[in-house]
Amino acid sequence: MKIVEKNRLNELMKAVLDSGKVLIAPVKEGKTSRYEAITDPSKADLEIPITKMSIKEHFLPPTECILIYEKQGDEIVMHDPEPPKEDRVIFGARPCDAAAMAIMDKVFTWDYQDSIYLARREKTTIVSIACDSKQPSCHCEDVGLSPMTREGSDVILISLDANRYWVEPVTDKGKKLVELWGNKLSDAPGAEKKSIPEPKKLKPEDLDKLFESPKWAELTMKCLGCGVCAYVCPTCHCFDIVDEENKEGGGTRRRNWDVCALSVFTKHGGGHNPRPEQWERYRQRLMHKFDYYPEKFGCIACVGCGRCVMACPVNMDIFDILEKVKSE
Amino acid sequence: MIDIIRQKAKELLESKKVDVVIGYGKGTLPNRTTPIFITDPKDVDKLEWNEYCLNDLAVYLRHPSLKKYAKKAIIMKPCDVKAVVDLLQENQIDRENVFIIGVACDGMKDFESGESLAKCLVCSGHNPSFCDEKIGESKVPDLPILAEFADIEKYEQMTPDERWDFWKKAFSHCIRCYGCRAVCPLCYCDRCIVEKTIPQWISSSAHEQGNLSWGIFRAMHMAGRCIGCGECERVCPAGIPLTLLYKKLKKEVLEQYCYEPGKDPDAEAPMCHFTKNDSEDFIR
Amino acid sequence: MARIGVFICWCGENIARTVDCAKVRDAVAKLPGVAHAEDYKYMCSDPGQDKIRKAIKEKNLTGVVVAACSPRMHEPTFRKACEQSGLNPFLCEMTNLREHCSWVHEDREKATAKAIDLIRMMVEKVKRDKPLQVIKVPVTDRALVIGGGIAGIQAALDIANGGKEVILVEKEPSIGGHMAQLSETFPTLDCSQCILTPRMVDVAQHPKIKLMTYSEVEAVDGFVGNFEVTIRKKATSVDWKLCNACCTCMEKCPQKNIPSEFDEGLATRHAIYIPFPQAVPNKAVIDRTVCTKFKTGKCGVCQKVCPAEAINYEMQDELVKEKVGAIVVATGYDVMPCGDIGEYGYGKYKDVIDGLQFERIASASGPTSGEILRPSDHTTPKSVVFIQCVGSRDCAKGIPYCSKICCMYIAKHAMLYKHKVHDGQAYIFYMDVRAAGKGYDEFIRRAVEEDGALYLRGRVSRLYESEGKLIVKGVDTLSNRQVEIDADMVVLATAMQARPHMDKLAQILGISYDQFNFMSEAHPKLRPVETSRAGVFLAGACQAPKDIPDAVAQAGAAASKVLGLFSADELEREPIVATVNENTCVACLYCVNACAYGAIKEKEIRDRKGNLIKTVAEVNPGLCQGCGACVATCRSNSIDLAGYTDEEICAQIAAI
Amino acid sequence: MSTQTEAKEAATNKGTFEPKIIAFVCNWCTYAGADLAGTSRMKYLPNVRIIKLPCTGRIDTHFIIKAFEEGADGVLVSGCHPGDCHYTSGNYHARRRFAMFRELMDFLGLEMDRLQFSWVSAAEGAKWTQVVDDVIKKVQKLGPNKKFAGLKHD
Repeated sequence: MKIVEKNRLNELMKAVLDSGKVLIAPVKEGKTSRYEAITDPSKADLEIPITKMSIKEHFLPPTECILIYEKQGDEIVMHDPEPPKEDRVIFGARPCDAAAMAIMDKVFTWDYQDSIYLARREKTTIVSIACDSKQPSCHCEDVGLSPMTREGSDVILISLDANRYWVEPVTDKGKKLVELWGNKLSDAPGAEKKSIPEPKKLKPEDLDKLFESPKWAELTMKCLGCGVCAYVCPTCHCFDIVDEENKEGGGTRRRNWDVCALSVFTKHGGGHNPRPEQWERYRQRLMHKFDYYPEKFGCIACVGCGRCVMACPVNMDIFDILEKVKSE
Repeated sequence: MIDIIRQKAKELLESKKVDVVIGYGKGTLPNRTTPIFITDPKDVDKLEWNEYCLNDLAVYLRHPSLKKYAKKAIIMKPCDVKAVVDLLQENQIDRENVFIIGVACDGMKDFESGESLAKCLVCSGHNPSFCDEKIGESKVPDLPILAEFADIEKYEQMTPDERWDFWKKAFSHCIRCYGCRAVCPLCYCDRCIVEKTIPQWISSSAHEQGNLSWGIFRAMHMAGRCIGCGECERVCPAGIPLTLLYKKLKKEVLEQYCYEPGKDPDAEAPMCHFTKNDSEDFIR
Repeated sequence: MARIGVFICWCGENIARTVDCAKVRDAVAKLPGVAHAEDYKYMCSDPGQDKIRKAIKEKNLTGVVVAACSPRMHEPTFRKACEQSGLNPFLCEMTNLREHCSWVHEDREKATAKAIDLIRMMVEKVKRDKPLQVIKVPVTDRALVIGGGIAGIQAALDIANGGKEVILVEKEPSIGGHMAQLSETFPTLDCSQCILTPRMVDVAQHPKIKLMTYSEVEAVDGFVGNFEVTIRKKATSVDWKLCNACCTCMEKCPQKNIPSEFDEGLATRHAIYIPFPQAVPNKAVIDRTVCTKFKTGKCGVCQKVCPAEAINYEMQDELVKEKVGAIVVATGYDVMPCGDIGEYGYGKYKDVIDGLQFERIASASGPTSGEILRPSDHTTPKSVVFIQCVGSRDCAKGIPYCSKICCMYIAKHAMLYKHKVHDGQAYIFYMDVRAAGKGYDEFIRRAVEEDGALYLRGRVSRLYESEGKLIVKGVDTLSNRQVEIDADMVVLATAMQARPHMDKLAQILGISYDQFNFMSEAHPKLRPVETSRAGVFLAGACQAPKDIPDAVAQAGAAASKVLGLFSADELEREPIVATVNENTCVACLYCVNACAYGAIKEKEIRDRKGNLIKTVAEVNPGLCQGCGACVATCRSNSIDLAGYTDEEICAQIAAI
Repeated sequence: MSTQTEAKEAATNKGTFEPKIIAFVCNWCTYAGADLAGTSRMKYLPNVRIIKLPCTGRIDTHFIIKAFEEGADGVLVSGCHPGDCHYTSGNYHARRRFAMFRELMDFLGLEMDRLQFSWVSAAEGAKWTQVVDDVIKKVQKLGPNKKFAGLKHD
């Protein structure tokens, strides 16, 4: 079994850079923190308990071109954008973030194979570091995951003691990376593999009955509908499609993040809105995560990272609200 | 202090003076408070008051989900009251339908870091002036309004290119969640210009051009109005220093038109009034 | 799908010389949405317009761009042409290739490129232009004339004789203005009052004229054809229905030493007074600022003695509202107070007087009954010095402009003086003699040749008193000699200036005014009677210094404009007005403050049961002048301006 | 766009850069002033493209942002002198808006030489030509509007 000294993580990152791969790691910047491509390992901040922004943006960016069209004479010619070329390593993701990608994969592959998304997944190796402390906003255990969930990770680093990580490749991509690291990792036969509590399998419950609950309106009255919860959420994947025309009459078709909790999300061209009230929109988001998604894909669309709880300007706590709705 | 607040809330609800009391309650995280709406006198004990009452509750005065309550009492820090003054000035609420419970404030703290909010360190009014009920008294000395502007000087000293790079980078992370808009007590348009498509003023995509355009548009709409509650910056997941922009314009409006927002509901709003001798040294 | 026609005019050589019109035509023909493009030597000519009319029909064009001269020149022409073949005129726009391109650039290549750009931008606008319908507004065929001097009187009479009602407002107790003060008038030397007073009486008796003296305009609301004016009728303290001008009150009034405005302070009047014997209306008023009754509460003599019992101390100012369709401003002028110009000793020496005071002295109705006597000792002055341009054409101490009438009236004064004091000598210091006008120069010559007025070209440097004489030191620049004259009396031809507070009135009327507070005409050459506000016209010296014939002529012109306006039952206005999107308006009412015309009001939208749904801003298209200030002020972007919509302008920008 | 800018840059290096200036002018004063420049056959540089509006009061500052986004290298905004506004106060309202907008753009780091405001009356044809030439020359010195063109948007 492989282990690495905690003070040698920068070398692992450097190795990634040296191999010509793009290195993405948690970075702190002013009041926020996010996973960002860096060229200097020392920029990485692996101590951040959980970044404000999730790793989602590296697979489903806030805005991306999905189609290019140009005017040639009277003809309109269309072609796909360049697929992502470079290999990437996300180093120091939290297991919950990695697990989120596993959940996202389902929606981008169940009928239409989203080539752009898949290409990015394909070319990215996720190295997660298991959490050994718990934030007040953390809920991974409540959604059937654990601080050491391997779900979605290619390699996972688990703290053995004060100065060593246990390095466990989870996938073939992971194995390749571990090989790349070679002698930067050491064998430590003596070290006892930490026993990893198996996450309790949580079987999705049927929440359909909650749909008509009168509590929604009352519980969500303070929701301002800003949608920040969904933007920071690693599993929220709603998007809007817009065309941006250029002078020459051509342009790009873009995929932009969108949020079911926003009032314009379901607004029709004619002005009618099937979800006129904010509580209906909030209900949609919650039910989508804990009822509709499980129904369709067999897993809850929440990894309990708690970002939404932290980010919400008015402290809407999705777990709290779920409890309160259920408790009738 | 909290007892007086609860007592007052009880009074107002029992006497049917108001239909709801908008205040702060206990949140779900350590130190976190959350907006609550009390309609039953029995519930007034749910009201809290501590140094973590961050929200500017004025945003709820015009909030659709509270429309059903005609008469509202609202618990406010002295700085929050300015937002109510602006709303009155802009014809958005009726004075007689709002009962302002102004609570003296020694400054608020961020619930994550426990550090004092930047705006509180330069606060020019710790005690409420414009309100129906004053509660408590703060002994913390008020700073002159100019103290607010100390931190923009650094940027004014930069070269234009440095400033451009700074803002370009800052806005490049914007994800266009419009959280800034949602939490702003003064962003009350039913249809924001960013959602207008004919013409499409601002690209809805989160790319540098659209993001900066949005930033400029919003800043212009805040000119002479922003009361500096800082909610926009607090909510911004991208950590864009929005208040810097709005503060810069606040400073200019103060210097050029001697106007400070949020003081007097009958004052002439600077961006729809003028004087014949307004400065125009920049015009040829 | 848009089908735009582009018509490029050579304007003979004017455009074609610097812009390659054929190249422009071929380039714009390729633009998306352009269905027709052609160039021609003279687009504005009849065959040129035919090309447009034909193309619209044959190619069923949805919009037209005429790339020619400035829209100021021919926009109406081309819009009419489009209308004739059934295209809404507001779907026709002009690109200014002459004033803004060919005439100001030399590089043919660059000018051509610019021309193509400009047309491309306009094509994109026209694509988005909406057909607009001219706005028809009803007309109240009733006019308001402000000011009862000769200009106001003339305008009122002309309009009334044209068969339309007139309200004539005068702030003094009587109409007549300055002309009533004059002795004779140049160049004919006929008696001013003899020609004026009959007109004053006509006004008083005209069935179509409602005379409101001792009144002032306080507010003007509404718009062309539909003004509502608020007029303050100042309390006269005398019931004019009863007063029969017996003048008993004045004989008895203890306050008898008030300097008379009519006699320019050379005589006195009482606290209760009739300005002058021929006043119209011939009624008494109490000057409350000096009346003992009003100052101390005691007295009340006039009330006791008035046989008609007309005196009423309780009388209050009265605000009356009147609806009118047009307004003529004829508020006249004042003479500049010449006390400011020290070297002439006005105010210091009794016998230094100004032009208007000399008019009173020379007037048969004046304090000396027309006999020339100097104020100090009522002796006949044997030598009189007249000084021209006192304040006029004097950037240092006065005003830069020429007061226009002084040369003439000083010559007149010299003649009148000579006619009445045969052995007297008149000296006239002048800078230039400006006597442009019918019979004017002959008049000056007469003053010099027949009446021996001595003209000295130069300025007066100093004036002082010595042994009862006024010593006038000056220079004769023609003979290059210092001159010194022992004068018995000195007359200053003081500058003509706007009446005080004319800026206030202009603001009430919503018209522009110049730095001297004279009212500004809409166009110095082509619209000299109109103002920047439709339906408001100018007459007389309120616009600039004028003599009587000019004032009367302009009054007639203003009257004809008013009658023209009234000749139709409805007015047509360009439909460039703002509209509010009530769905998105949040009624912050910033727009209300931005609107200079009070055209925007708050409006409540209620359901059938009468419950309030929301309040919004609403634009009154009748009042809206189409400036668009509200549009740019609206944060929610809920207001737009027809003809200049955000969409249209953004399209132009995007087409650069 | 990007290719456009490259072309522009190449041009600047060769010193043949022809900037594009958009001028937002009011109908009553500056547009007429520009007409006068024409009728008086005055000459000025051809890089300016006029967009006519009824009044400076109509000018939404975001027109200016649009202009920069669409590739304008400079923007000129011109209207009636204070007191001369055909609509009595449009330019006064505009003046405040422009003042704040300019402060904002300066604070964001745009070169202020790219943004000129002026009062040009119907009688000031000569002033119009000077203002236009000056703006164009200043912008020529600055080169293409790299800052706005450099903002990613595809």
